[in-house]
Amino acid sequence: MAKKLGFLVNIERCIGCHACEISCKSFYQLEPEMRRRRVTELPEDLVGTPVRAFVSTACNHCDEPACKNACPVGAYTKREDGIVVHNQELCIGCQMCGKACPYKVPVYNPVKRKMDKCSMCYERLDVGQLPICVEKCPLEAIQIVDYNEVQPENGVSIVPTFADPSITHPTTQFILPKPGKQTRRSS
Amino acid sequence: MHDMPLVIFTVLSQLAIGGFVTLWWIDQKSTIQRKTGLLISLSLVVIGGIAVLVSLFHLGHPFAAYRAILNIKVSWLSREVTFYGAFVGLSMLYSWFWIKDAASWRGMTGAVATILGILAIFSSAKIYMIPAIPAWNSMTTMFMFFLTSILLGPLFVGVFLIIRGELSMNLTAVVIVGFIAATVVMLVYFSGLQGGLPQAAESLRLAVGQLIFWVRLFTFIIAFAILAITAIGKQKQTGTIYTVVFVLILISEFLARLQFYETAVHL
Amino acid sequence: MLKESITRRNFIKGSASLTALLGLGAASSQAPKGLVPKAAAKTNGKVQQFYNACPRNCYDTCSILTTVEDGRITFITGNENNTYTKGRLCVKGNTYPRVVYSPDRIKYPMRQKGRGSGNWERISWGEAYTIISKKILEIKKEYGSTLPICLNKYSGNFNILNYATEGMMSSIGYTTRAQGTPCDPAGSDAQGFDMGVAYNSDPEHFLDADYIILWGANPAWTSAHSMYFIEQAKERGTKLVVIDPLITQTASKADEYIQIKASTDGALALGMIRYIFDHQLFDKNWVAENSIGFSEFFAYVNKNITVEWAAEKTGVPQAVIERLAREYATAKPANIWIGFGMQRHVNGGAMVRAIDALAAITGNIGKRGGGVNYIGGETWGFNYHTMSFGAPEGSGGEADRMVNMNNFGAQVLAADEPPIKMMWIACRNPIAQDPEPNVVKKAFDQMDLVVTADLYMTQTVEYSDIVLPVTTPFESVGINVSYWHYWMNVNEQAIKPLYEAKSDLEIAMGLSKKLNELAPGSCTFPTSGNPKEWVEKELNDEIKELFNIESWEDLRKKGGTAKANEKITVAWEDLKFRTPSGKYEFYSKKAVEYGHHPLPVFTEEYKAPKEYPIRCMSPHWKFGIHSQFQHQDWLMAIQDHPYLEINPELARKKGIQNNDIVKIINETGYMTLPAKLTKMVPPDTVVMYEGWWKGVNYTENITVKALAEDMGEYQKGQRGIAFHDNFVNIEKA
Amino acid sequence: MTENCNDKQQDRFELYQLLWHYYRGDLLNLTVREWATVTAFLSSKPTLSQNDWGAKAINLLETINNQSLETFPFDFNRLFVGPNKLLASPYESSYRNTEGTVMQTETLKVRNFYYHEGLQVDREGQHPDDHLQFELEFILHLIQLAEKKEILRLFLHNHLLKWYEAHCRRIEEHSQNVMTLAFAYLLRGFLQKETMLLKEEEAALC
Repeated sequence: MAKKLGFLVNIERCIGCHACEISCKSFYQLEPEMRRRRVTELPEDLVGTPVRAFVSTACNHCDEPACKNACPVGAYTKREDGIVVHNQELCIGCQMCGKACPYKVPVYNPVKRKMDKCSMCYERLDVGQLPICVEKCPLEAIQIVDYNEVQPENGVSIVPTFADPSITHPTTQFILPKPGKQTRRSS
Repeated sequence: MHDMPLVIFTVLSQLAIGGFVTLWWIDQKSTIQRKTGLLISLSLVVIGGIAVLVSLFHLGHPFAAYRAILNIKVSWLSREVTFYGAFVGLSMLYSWFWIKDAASWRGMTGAVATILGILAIFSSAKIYMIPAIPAWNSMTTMFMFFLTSILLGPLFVGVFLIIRGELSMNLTAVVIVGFIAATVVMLVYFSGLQGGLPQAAESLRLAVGQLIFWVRLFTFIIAFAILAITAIGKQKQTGTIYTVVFVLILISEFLARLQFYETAVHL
Repeated sequence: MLKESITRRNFIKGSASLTALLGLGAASSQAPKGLVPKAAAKTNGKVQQFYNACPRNCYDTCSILTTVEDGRITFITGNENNTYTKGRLCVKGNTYPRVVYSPDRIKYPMRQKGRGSGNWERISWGEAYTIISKKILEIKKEYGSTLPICLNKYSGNFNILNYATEGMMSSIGYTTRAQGTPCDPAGSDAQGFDMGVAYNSDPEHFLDADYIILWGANPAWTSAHSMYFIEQAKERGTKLVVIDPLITQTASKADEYIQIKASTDGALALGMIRYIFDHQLFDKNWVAENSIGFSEFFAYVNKNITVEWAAEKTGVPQAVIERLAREYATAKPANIWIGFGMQRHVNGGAMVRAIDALAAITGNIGKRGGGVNYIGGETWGFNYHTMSFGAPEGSGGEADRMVNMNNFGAQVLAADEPPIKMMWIACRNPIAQDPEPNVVKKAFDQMDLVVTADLYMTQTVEYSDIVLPVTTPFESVGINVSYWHYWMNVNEQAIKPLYEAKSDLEIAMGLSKKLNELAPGSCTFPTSGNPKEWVEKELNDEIKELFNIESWEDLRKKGGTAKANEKITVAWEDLKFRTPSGKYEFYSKKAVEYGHHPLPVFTEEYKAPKEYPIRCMSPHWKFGIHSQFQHQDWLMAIQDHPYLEINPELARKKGIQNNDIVKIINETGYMTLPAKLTKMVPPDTVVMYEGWWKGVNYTENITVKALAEDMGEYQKGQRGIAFHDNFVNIEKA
Repeated sequence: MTENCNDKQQDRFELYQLLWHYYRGDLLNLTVREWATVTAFLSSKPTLSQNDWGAKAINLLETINNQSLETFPFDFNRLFVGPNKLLASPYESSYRNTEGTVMQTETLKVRNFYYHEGLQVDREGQHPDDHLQFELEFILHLIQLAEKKEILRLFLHNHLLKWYEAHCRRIEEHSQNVMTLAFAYLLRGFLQKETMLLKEEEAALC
């Protein structure tokens, strides 16, 4: 049976440090505005008590990628293992994939005048290495999971601010934070 | 404003297709002088061609645009490019048959080009009917694209024919029906946005907040009023009236399309 | 050389050659030589890897693996041989390629015509050395000593070889020094009185803790690699408690968060102690065997402290204090980490002593996984060879004169007989980072010459006469250890220094050479030397044994990083305290010597003045260390301006909405910045994160007064600054 | 080659040479009298005097006085040297990648050109190879060798002519001194001519 690789993002562990984002940028030498992975602040009242919570997202390597269907040149392919790869050679920079993706994943690189997105570091995976963001997260909050093999406990497909997963069936799953006990001063 | 090429492309291509179908239809039903027909069809080819050229500016790599037909199996954009490309090609051929004054050939190529044009608009609308952008994701997009064609095409052809005194059909009626339909679609569209996903409501909020929204409504209403009043009053419609209405509605549609792109809020 | 051949050909061919016309020779330019014939072996495509050490003032002090292609850094990541950082860097470390290759770097030695005018002219290193040397000699002649020369250097680069700057100063005679630390002084004194010195356990031992209290510490932002061990422990069932006035990123991860009124942490600790005494939960054997003064302390607590009082004082309900005390006292081992921020108050030292006492009475000190962890220096046993040359013969004065780094401006202005006339600033940005920046500027105004060595155009450089371009870690050699973890990291030279940048060591040698040229014998600092030889001289037998290495070169070959012997990684495991009594001292005569109460008693907090009722805290920021990193483009792309965190309740009272521009004001100064409404801060407090932002002409210190902490003289020579006792008012601007 | 053609070639050479001296910082300490010589020299070049930008540059240079000379080095440093954030970076990579970071791929491409000609920047790795000064020196090297015409054309086309306009724009935006402004106009005017020349050459090749 083919693989279904996806990210498992542990929000419970994520400290919103952006190291995933910046290490990816550094590894791929991306321009400052370009981010293949993006850390976003979540609402303060996410778990009931006020907390600082962040979620790190990249391409969701969807089961039904909207980018792939929107692309007029067929630059997108979904590999056997589920990774959605964008072939920049073919890209003509029409930006339709960026419009079609519910997660705004493909972004325009103004220098190359082509779209750019996370490839789950498939070149690294193919030689037995982990994606940069997975390897470089100081908290080990990002993992790669074969969802055909493993169904992580507590894994959910949606977090606030994240688009309806029924559109493209993203493979990314999240582990939501558990609320801690808080004793706050009353004013 | 980086979607400006798309605004221009969609409006002009829909104008060209609408005009073409009108010309072809009138040509089938009655007679148009060769010179007039040629003039109209050539001007439509020019507009259609400009639309293609402008659309290239939206690409990071315009010279690689030819590759855009590669993914025709799944991509509506590929289909749009293919159908529209074929339409422009056939409309040139169609003009050639005006030069040759080959009426039956004109009829046949025109029929094929009409189908291709309709398919092109259909594909064009389908590109934008995507869940990622709630304001776009409804049948109203489809209606709006076709209505642009119905409003602008007949008026464009009408202006030529009326000036040359060859207007043999009641195009005003077609356009008025178009206006009524457009009004209904607009209302459905706004209420759809209002009652839709938060991003759709946000699109409406953004649109209404811009001055051009009101300019668009104003030009639309004025154009509609001029045409309706002159039609009801049985007053003879002149080239000037047609031209004014056409220009107003072109501005109106252009602004509407601009807002369509600029106020699109992503999920 | 090709350039010359071009020029020669020009002369031949060009009849009206401009070069000839204007008599422009190679000598008239400071430009680099230009193009030369290519070395035969040169090709592109060569890939190398080097070990580097992040030398910034940070708990984590990472070991770095640098990839260099064609002499250019292409990727920087953590060194996997290090089990603390585990091959990962924090967000700031990941931006190092930008730090090195930013076009904003200072490239050449330059002189400013008119301090603060922005009119800079380029000078050569030779000219820079000459100007500085002449000034030094002139001062020495006029005042009979070098005391009018003041050094202000601190934590911008903790590479051991960077102490060459201090060495250079010692080598010209006795000078004035900015002494102390803005960082940890009160807490370090407190631990010094209690245990002899501040000494923390290996942070990797968080894994062995049964209970962790992070007391005013925010490792999620300031020590991401420690946070990993804490999260691992949590996952294994360790309870994580965070006590903080703010809901920090770390507090957001806690099993239990307790919001305390700022500057009352001592009351909470004493309240817990009272409960523990009342319920016989303390370790009688431990205190009997390992401490002195316990009975006095016991009596003090029973007489003066109640849990009700603590609840009243701290704003933490009595039931919570009692539960916390019981949980802490019964967990074995229980670990406390005291953050530096917690002691930046006028009663900071006393608070740390109270928390130490809590750990001591429960017998948690000296246990693996336990302890009261604050800071440590066990691995810093270098030779500091660069500082060993001594004053030259015949230099005036008897010893260096100290001014408090934390009240630098005022003390420089007050210095007399002789006054301070010249300043050398390295590894620091005092105008941005010191309290009362306007006073610091006044002190600068009094100088004849201000020399600053830096990487970027900071506010301090803007206000200097001469700027010297310095190297990044990747362009020089060095060695680093941490004040928190137990690793030693090699720093190799990975690339050539860009432009004309030099390391502090090279600058010291260069200046010494010039001084000796102008006045032989005027500087004892060596005038030449290979940096690798210099770094080898830092290692002595003890440190080599501690890290089980033979040399710097050996450490490099062994993977660039080494951990100290296990035997020192559990603080006070041998229970031999370095106090005068050799025991844990609840009753400290040393404290009395320094004018404090002998016992860990409660000291009142600083009270807000009526006109300025709102506390403005300035904790560390996740995209910067003091004034470093935040200004880099990659980080600016994430957050490009500072903001003020305000509780929605306070904002409502003041009519402030999200993103409104807010004016913060007190008697020291004012600034305006956008508001961010958030429940993360209590309604009586606003928060502005520390940092230097590109294009922003103020820092969080504009309103900070040079208000002293209660302690600091014993361990650091000077008291610290109560940065968090900064009271302001706010209004919508 | 005709005499005329030789003259043109000589003019090109001398203008590149002047710009090279300028970016090396050689002209920072000239006197008013020496500047008059330079201005006269420039006015004698038809390439410049007949070009809008060139003429503007010459006009500006004619207004030089002691005051403008005094602030000239400061402005030059603000634009190209530091210690502040450079207002008009003289490095090609600052314009060719969006973050303006030096020593990137663009720098390597320039370096490869030098290598191809058996050259490298002195103390390579310390000064980014794509500083305008080095690029101009490289052009000076190529321009005098007839057999290097194609390399020169490629280098100009792939490098200097790709970024000089952006560079000039930044100078024009930030310049506070007539000298630096004049040289921005000069660079722009002269390189516009060079662009046209290349196009003519290309057309001739076709």
